Amino acid sequence: MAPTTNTLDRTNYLNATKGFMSWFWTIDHKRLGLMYLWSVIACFIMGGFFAMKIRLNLMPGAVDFATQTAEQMNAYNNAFTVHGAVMVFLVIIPSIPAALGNFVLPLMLGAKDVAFPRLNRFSYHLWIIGALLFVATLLIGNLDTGWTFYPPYSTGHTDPSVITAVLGAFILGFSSIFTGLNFIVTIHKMRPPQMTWFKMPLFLWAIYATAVIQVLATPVIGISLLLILVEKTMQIGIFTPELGGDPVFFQHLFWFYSHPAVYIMVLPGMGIMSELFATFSRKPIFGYKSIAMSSIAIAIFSFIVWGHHMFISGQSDLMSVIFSALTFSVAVPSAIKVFNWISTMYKGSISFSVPMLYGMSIIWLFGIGGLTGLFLATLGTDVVFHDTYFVVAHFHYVMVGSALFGFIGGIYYWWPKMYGKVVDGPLAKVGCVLSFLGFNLTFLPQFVGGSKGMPRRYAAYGSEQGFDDWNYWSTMGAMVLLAGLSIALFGLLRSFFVKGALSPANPWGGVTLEWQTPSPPPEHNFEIDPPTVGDPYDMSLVEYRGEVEGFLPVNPREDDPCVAYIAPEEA
Amino acid sequence: MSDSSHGSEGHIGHVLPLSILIKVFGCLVALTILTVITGKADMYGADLAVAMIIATCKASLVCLFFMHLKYDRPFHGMIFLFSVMCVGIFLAFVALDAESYQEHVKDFKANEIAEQQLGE
Amino acid sequence: MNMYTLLSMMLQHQKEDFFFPSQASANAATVDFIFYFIFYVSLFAFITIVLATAIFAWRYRRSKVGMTPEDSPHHSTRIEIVWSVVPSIFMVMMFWYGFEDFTERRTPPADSYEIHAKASKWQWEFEYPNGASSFGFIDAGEYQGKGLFVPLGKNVRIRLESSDVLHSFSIPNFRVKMDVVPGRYTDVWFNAIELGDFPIFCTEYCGTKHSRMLSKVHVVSEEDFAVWLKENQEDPNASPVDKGKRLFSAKCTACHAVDGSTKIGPALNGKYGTIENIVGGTVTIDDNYIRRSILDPSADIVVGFENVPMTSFAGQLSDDDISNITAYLKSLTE
Amino acid sequence: MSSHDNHPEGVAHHFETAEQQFDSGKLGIWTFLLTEVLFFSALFVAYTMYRDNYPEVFQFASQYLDTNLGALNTLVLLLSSFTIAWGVRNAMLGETKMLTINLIITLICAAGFMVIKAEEYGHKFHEGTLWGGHEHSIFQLDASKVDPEIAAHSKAWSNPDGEFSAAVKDLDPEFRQKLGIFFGVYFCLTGLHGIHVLIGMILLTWLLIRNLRGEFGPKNFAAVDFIALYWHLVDLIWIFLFPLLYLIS
Repeated sequence: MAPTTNTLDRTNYLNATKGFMSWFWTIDHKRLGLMYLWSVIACFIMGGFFAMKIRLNLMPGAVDFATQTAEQMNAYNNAFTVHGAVMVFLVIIPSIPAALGNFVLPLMLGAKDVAFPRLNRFSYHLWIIGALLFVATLLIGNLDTGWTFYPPYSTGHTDPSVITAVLGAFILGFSSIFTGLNFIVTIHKMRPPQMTWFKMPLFLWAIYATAVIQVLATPVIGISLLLILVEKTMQIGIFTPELGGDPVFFQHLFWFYSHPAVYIMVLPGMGIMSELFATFSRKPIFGYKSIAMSSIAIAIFSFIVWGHHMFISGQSDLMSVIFSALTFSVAVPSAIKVFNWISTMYKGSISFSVPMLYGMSIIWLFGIGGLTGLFLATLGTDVVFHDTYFVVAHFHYVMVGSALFGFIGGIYYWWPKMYGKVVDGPLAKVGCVLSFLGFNLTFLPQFVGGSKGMPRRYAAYGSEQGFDDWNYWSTMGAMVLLAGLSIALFGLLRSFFVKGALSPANPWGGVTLEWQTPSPPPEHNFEIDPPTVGDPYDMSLVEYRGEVEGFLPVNPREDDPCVAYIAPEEA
Repeated sequence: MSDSSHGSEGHIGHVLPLSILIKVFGCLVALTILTVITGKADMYGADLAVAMIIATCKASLVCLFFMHLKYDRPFHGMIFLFSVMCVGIFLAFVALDAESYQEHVKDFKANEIAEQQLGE
Repeated sequence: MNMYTLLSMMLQHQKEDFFFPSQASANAATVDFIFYFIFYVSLFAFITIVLATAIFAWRYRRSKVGMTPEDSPHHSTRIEIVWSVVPSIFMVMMFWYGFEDFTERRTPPADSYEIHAKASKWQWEFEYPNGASSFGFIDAGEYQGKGLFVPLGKNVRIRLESSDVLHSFSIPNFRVKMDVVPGRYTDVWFNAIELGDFPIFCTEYCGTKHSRMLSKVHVVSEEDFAVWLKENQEDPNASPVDKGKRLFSAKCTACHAVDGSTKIGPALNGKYGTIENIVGGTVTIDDNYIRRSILDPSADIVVGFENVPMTSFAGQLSDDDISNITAYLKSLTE
Repeated sequence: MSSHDNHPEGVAHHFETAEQQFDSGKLGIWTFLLTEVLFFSALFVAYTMYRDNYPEVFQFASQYLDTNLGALNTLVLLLSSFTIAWGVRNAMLGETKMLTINLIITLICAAGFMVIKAEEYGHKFHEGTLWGGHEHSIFQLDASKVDPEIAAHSKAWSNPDGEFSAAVKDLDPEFRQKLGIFFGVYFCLTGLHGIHVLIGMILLTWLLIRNLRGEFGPKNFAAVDFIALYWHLVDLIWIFLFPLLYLIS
């Protein structure tokens, strides 16, 4: 193996400046991305703690249904509320767009930064404030409204901790809006001249579609939460039936955001899938344009389907029928994506590296999540499954199965770019497989429990209700899932703390621009300006070179820093 | 590099003649007076429509001239129209829904009053 | 008769199957049919996806580092159209079945027997046309009260109303569910075809004891139902003590006993006219105190019961009701 | 930072040209305005929904509002919109002094708007014309102000045959409840709009300070342009609020 000069002493964005303030006050999108990443992981651990609390509480025999006290029930109600709110607002929504998107998006565009770096920093700081408000909520009170904050319970019947939680979610909303706004402008204005819209990596299409939803939908949840706040503190009456208000109106406002928000969570995961399947099959993505356009179609359709959360809410039957019909429209583009990913594997050269294992898990998990969505879009069956564990299992398959697995797969994929180290050992693979198995064991039984009528948000079930078996397996699965995720995290942390040789610029063989700069990238992303832009999925542009244990351009430019750094003798 | 940036200055922004600004302002004031007058007059049920048409005219004037949309990139105008369209869909769906379930609300209110009277 | 009524008869079964509790209402079989239709379509799609992924992954695995694959097409408009249109056709069918079933289930037949259900935190109260009423809630692990009685084979419409927050009325065996929205009426209807007791759940989160907002529906024969109705009919000429006893056994016995034993709250027999220690002093138990305790229970709490606050019955019990209950409690002392 | 040598002046490190920087800013502010429109949308939906269902209540309730003050406020905001639009022209042409004057007029108009608004609010708090859940909400109304036709049409009284009196107890309870909803929506809409005016005033003051320092000119007027756009949006929303709230007949 050729000696390399690619060692830690090369100046990169990680070691260019030092000290707490150089991170906290940075405007570098890469550092902000990493700070988001670790903050999101911290929140994920917090949300996961409450998830385990829920599962352990529901383990048959853990709590005696007959003698359960009001305090125990409140503690459970608090656990599922905090689990939901933290996972949605603090983990899944910011996970891929804010953490990975921030890190990767300008690199993929060959740009030096996002369009508004200071706004980017501001939105991270807003996020921190929002997160702290959530933590404050945990400390001061017993938040027990469910993450949906439905009035009149939230406004008139529960303790004041709703105020801090709602304020936190409101602020997090603005953080999300500013991130989306930043990405839209960056993608519009900072693409290199050669990169036309249809030469953009698919991850960027997904992030773009996500950003459109973020700026359009998030303001509506902002104002709805503000109204809850006003209602709670001043009894303004818009949602309160005693004052003539309409509680169903809040549900309209809430789901006008929260349904598109599902796609804020899922679309970026789909974007990562497209990158993974092309790179690890060493083949151009199949049906580039359909995947790109389906992202946009999903973003647009997501705005006209919110009423399927309200089929039994007292919404008029007319609207339920309209919304049911519209809901199916969003299923088609999702199906197209899955078929295109699978076709990309056809006649490929498929490598089972860790990111690809996550990618393949997602196909199956999203398959189940998406297909079970059909039962919930259909009016007749939704009436039966609404507010049961069937719904719980369905949205976990979509959110965890696609968004979270996509997030972890993305972290493993771009980890070499972030920290200059490849994590691809057997341990990481075991982590992925265990998570996959544990996840299925947790949530498959919930489908059955749900179809048998098991209502969600119950602090305990009596044995005579007949749900014990399903809860038992679900809790067992949660343990396995916990083990799998812990191993995945452990793999990353070990790599973070252990010093080793830096990875090549392009360990996986991606053709998108972020692989054209050294790992980790220098402070301003690219040393040569502008980078060469080609077809993002033309795999023949790079070839495997054993001496660097990675890929290099077939026709490198003379000043290509990756070639120069890695193999000085040959260059 | 600095040369090209110097040359591109001409493209940045559009200076609006003062005369146009004054004319637009005049129109806006006139329309405001008109809307007050029509608002007080009996329009045989078309009040809301007339008021909204006048307001939309005023809004268009502000958008096109004060906000430079007439001279700006069409994309910015599209963004704005897109937002208005989204609000339109949102509004139409919710209003349609609320109107269709009013019956049950009215039933409830009527019964509530009847029960109160029985109680007394 | 439409095409799937026929098919659904093939699926009709009375016993529990893997996914569903028994089909205890006339509409249940249709829902189950739609479910199985979507289920088998989805299962086929899922197996296709899994097999394709697995086969491709195995067949085209990278056997040698750096191996580049042979050439293959990057897109195909024809196949894109196929895999957009074919699922769409199935989805149109799903929508249509769901829509037909929904319309039927949202339109109660004109001859339906109407029962009023009133939800409050955390109990159901059912009122029948002849003035009979029954309660159903759970406490200390036991179903209290009697639950909902419905006649077999008759169309029954339940009119739902809530006196506080959102609740949801769900009977899995009947495949019905509807939110109970304060400030207006909603309804469900069904036609029970199986005798027996089936659980009623509240499925919209409604606060601390949401998981205990349970009741039961008792499907009885029409004759038994008529008998039950008659037995439970409220006699307008009954004495205040009798009326009070009825109310007490329905509303209060979950927490208060009249045999001297302490349940969640103190026993109430022999208490009228006595002096009781309350938090911050003593009080004589008289008409005023009983009234206050019912409407604003946390005002004067008896020593020893500080941690189990009673919920207010303001809005649930009228002034007449309260004086009847008072009369009953008075009678327990005399 | 090392590439500053050949980088155009006043252009941030990650932009190539001043035009790219300006265009990005402009797209950014327009996208932000889009979020603002959606932000207000929920309240407009609330308004439409309740007006659609209780037209007579809205008609009646609008009598509590002073049309003259509303119209005056509309004119004040229009004037401020005009002066800020002129200010953008000043900035583009480098007319610093005139820009200062225009910014000051805009600020005065904004302050005037808030003073008139405060006057209206104060009056309502004094009279108890507030949202439904407010403890002092009584909806007293000067009998002389009531249009007898509207009064007859709206069925606002428990005793429809009776004469209208200012006495509050005569209002039908259900009608009072709905009046409360109208004022809930009114206070939310105008309150949120007022907050936007306040934020605008802060931004305008910031512009004024920067202008006094001589920071704006033909090469650097983006901030003026963008904040002007925001200010126009605030005006736009009021253009719709005025007829929707004050002119219901």
